[in-house]
Amino acid sequence: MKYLTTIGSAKLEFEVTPDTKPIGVKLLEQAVNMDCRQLSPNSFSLLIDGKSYFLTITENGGGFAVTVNQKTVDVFVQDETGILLDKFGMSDSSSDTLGKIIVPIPGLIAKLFVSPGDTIEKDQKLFILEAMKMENEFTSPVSGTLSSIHVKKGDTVNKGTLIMEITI
Amino acid sequence: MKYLTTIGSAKLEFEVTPDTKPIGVKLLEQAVNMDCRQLSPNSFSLLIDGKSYFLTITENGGGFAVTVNQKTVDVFVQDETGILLDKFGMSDSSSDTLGKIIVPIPGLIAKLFVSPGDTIEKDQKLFILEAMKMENEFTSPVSGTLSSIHVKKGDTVNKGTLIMEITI
Amino acid sequence: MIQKILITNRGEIAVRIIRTCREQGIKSVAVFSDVDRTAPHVLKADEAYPIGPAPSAESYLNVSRILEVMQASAADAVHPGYGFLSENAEFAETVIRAGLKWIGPSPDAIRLMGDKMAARNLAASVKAPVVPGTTEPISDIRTALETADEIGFPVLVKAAGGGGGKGMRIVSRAGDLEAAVNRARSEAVKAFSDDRIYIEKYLEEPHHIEIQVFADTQGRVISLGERECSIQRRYQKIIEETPSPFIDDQLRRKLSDTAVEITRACRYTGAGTVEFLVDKYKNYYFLEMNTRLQVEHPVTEMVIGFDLVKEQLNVAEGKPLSFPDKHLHPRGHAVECRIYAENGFNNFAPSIGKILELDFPQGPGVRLDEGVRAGQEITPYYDPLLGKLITWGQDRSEAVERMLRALQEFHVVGIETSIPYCLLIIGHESFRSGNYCTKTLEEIGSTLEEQGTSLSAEAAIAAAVGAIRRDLINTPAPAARTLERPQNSPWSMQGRKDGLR
Amino acid sequence: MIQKILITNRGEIAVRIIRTCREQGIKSVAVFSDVDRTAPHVLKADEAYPIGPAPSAESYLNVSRILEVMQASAADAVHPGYGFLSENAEFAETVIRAGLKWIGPSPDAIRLMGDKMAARNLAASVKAPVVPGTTEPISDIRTALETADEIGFPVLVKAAGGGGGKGMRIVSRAGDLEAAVNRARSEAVKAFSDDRIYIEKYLEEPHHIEIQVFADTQGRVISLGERECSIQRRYQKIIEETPSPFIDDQLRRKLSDTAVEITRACRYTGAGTVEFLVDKYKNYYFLEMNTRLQVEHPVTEMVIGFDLVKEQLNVAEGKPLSFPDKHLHPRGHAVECRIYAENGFNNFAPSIGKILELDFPQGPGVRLDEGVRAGQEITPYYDPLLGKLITWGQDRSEAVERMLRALQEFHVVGIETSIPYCLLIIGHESFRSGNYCTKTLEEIGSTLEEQGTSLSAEAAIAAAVGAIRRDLINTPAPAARTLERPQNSPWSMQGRKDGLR
Repeated sequence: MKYLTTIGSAKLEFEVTPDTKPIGVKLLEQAVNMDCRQLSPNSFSLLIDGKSYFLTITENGGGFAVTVNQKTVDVFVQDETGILLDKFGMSDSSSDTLGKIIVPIPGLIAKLFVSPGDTIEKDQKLFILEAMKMENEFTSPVSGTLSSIHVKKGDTVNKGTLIMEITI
Repeated sequence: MKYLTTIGSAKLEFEVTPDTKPIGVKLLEQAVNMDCRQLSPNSFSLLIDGKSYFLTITENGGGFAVTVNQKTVDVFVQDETGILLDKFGMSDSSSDTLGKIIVPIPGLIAKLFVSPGDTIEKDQKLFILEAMKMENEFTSPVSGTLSSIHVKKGDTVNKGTLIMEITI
Repeated sequence: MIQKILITNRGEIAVRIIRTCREQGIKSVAVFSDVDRTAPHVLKADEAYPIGPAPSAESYLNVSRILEVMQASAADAVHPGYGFLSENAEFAETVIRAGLKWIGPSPDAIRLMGDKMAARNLAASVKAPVVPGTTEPISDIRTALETADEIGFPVLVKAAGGGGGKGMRIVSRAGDLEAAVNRARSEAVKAFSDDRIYIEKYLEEPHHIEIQVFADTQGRVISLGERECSIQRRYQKIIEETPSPFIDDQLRRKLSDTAVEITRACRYTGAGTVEFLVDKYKNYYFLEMNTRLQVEHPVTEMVIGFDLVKEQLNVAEGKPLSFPDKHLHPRGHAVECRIYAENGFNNFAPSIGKILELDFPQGPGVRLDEGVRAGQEITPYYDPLLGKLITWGQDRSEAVERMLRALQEFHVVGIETSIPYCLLIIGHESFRSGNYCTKTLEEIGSTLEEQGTSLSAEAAIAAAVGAIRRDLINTPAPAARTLERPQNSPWSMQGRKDGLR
Repeated sequence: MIQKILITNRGEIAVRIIRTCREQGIKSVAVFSDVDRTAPHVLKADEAYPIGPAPSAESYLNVSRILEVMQASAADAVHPGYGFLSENAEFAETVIRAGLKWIGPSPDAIRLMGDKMAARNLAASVKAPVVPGTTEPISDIRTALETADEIGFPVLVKAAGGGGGKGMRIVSRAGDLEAAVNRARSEAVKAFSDDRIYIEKYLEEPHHIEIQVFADTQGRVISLGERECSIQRRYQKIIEETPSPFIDDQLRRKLSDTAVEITRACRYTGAGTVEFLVDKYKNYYFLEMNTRLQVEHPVTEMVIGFDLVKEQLNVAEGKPLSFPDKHLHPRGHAVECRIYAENGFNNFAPSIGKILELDFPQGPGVRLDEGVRAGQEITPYYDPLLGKLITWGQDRSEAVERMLRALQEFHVVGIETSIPYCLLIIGHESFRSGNYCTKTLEEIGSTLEEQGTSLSAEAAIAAAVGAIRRDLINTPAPAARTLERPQNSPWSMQGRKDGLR
């Protein structure tokens, strides 16, 4: 079975034989001598042609956050079916979720820099969240128009609260 | 509910109210201020009247092996029903299992000191098991008569193998 | 003799103090807020008592509840650690009045040196150089502007009661001064209920260098050498080392002598730290004195071989310090990385959540002072310091290479930490060469951010193969998988975006 | 310059060597048997290759497979650790012939000192005292009896190729000599295919003291001081320390000088250990030389501050040793406890199984050289050493109290370890006072065994309450419990019996 993996802008295609042990892997028509063992729910040991890698892999939305050499990257995996669906334009678009600004930690909305209707540039300051005695500045991940704000200054918000929405 | 605990020859009776939080415990009519939290499958933190204990508790046959201050003791717990059953002589006797000699590690039977029919004293040498390059001497946990031997010298045995049986 | 110490703190410093107590045969008493019931300091102490809800104001700063624990536990001494009540003169007085030993300097010394203005005046009285600036709090914006013009821009706006970057602003132009003063003031009021603000000269390529001092009740005052603390993010230290690669023996002696004089002048006892700024021309200026054990005290311990908490106990018991009479003979080099729950590549955003897996570095020359355990929930209520990794080496190069090795051995799943960030700083040429100042981190920030997610081709293949393998675990029957794939949740997309940039 | 080292070992020593490699920027290559695929040395090395089934003879001693890995990995040096192939002169020759650097002494030195008789003769040639006894292997039992009578009972029966208690017997009466010689011979044949046996005087209150030596290719030979290794169970060391509380400066100098002379006489290079027996009258006798890095080398590293593996690499590269020219200035005191998978209260029976939970000690003055991780299966195939805990202190008392503190911090679930046993030894008056010899452990054994399961009333209540709480988890509806209680399995009863006695 073919697998397409995406790390940032890099794409790697593998031919995987999952029912052999160790799992057979081919990259660019070259067989890779691969031995992967799960050590704990989130840790794996991987030997590729003798090289030893200790990997931490957690699920991260549609993909996996993989830590190798203390660097974490997001890896998206598509199998044959997924690749086909993509070709026919049938995969789910996620652009509508990119503009949803959600806080990853609880805290206090200390300052709001923008108002509904504002044109927002990528990396523009949006608001300040006070948490752990520090002021945390949140910037926009996208460019677009601010369609709504769901909090006001002084609000205490929980982790995961939707703060504002930007239409791309 | 009453609980009787046995550690070696010591017996402690507790009055426990399991549905309150922290669980109410009374020892010798004295209420104990007790707060017990599970930290991991086998680890617990216990605060008794302010004193902090870190406990490791694993199941050990009918009871629990509890490690506190790096000392491990076996604790047997009987609740009210168990105490009653004991009073009426209805609890299961385990004397028949005491005479079954089982090896806790795999190894090689290097030497047998006894033969079927022998009268066995408690702590008498029974056999030597070679494992991890060391000779491990096994002694009898009980006094009695050796009823059977299930191995011979030179046998390689697995963990848990029944080596011999002693009738008490 | 002290029999039982109440530790009014949490996290790694509480664990650190418990360890010395245990080695000294002294009972330790921990206090804990509701969310800290199963935190390491509670598990490791001999006794532990609840002191209230999660917010510090209702627990670790809740003096009346702590007084109750003092009585209930029959402790005969109090160690405040750092932060929380450690530099609160009133609390120290309360402890002493209750008949317990206070493990720290006298309330008078705490009060005197806790006031930046008073400390500056005291330093000036022993002819210690201070950074040019206001000696009185700013009353109005016009005087502020005049002073700033006099000492020259850029200037630093600072809160009198401040520290750790709180209530601090750099101002480059006169036009920005008023806003900066107002913001610093509002932060200062919030953080330490003290609205006094002053202005000082901002220095060129400044180094943050501090001297560890110790004084006993016999009148002996000693310098234990310097710590280089110039690697800072958000005005907070993240990497420290000793000796400083920047200063020479002559400057070292001058800083030590000045620190000892200041310590003597304020009739100090116990452990203290005198902080200096040193500019690129090796001019040095007294900054402030921290009247407590410092977070980064372990680097000093590693090279001098003495347990500073043990010495604090000696002083509290009225015993002389056990340092040798003449020279201290520090040995080798020590580096410390603070392990914070934060993402160094995302504006140091704090990271909270449950620690699912946790393995610490081990082996030769490695010390870890930890305040967390596997299974613990990291909450947003307290300082995000998870622990400190300290490495020692025969020389600076050995200590630095060992730090790289040790950081690589960490394994933390469930929260983000400063480990990847520290690795890149330590590995960066500026740090390796020892040629850095307090501005370095800002300058190399974007380079580090780029390196943060760039993998070698080999490592990328490993990551990809690992992800495929992990994917196979999720979906043993690959064909069924795509249909079952869950909708991307908005929050996980947020994580995704962070990871990719 | 060495670029890549193949480590022909496993467990803590392989991890130890990998750590120095990483700090030196050298790639490390691990080898593993089938059961060791996920062992720490495989996870931590840069590369790892399978070398065969679990039994050592088919994997870690499988020279032809190891030669293949040498080629496949393109390693340019081999570090054998201790045990396995470390003192195998033929293997060392093979490595050198293959064009790789051998990190160890020359094959000739290994061969010479590996033969107890030859080593004894060499020692005698430099006038080092040796224990009175046979200098030729025993040919017949009559000569053996004559020799024994001559030197006086008790005598020690030893195997020429032996070590670590294997093939060793104390004989108190002439009548037991023949049986002892036969048994030692059969063990020796099995363990090292060498049936040569000799007899020597058994000493009064003997101390096992060894000198760490180091020699470079420039001809420099240096003593790095002694290690006191008298705490032994089953003739195997379990606790070591330096300096020895037993010897004085004069004896220390004599032992060092003798060790250096022996090292020079056998044209040694690299790290070696010269072992002595010292009796209660401070008479000392050369015992043997170990031609490799010793398990307990970390206590020396802790007080001298040098990385001995790094120095081994220096010597292998033909560089001079980096120890200072004159004095070494050792600092403080270091103690090591070997953490074995064994039950100290049950005849040191090895313990195998899966490590379910694992937390290591941390904090000031603590070093852990570990060879296991949580989740790992401990198999019966190899030495049961899980790791080594080393503590350092300003003086012996600090190091000892720190060891007690650190041992208490261990948390291991799933297997039995020597931790409880070490705690009791270290806490025992004989050890605390420093007044112990190789017989002490035997003498205090029963006392320790009694202490092993005796709890204070308070701790017993805690254990009981914990067990009740655990019981409630098993049976949320208490009434139903008794009926569901499983039959006691015979094996769990066995465990129960062990725990209670």
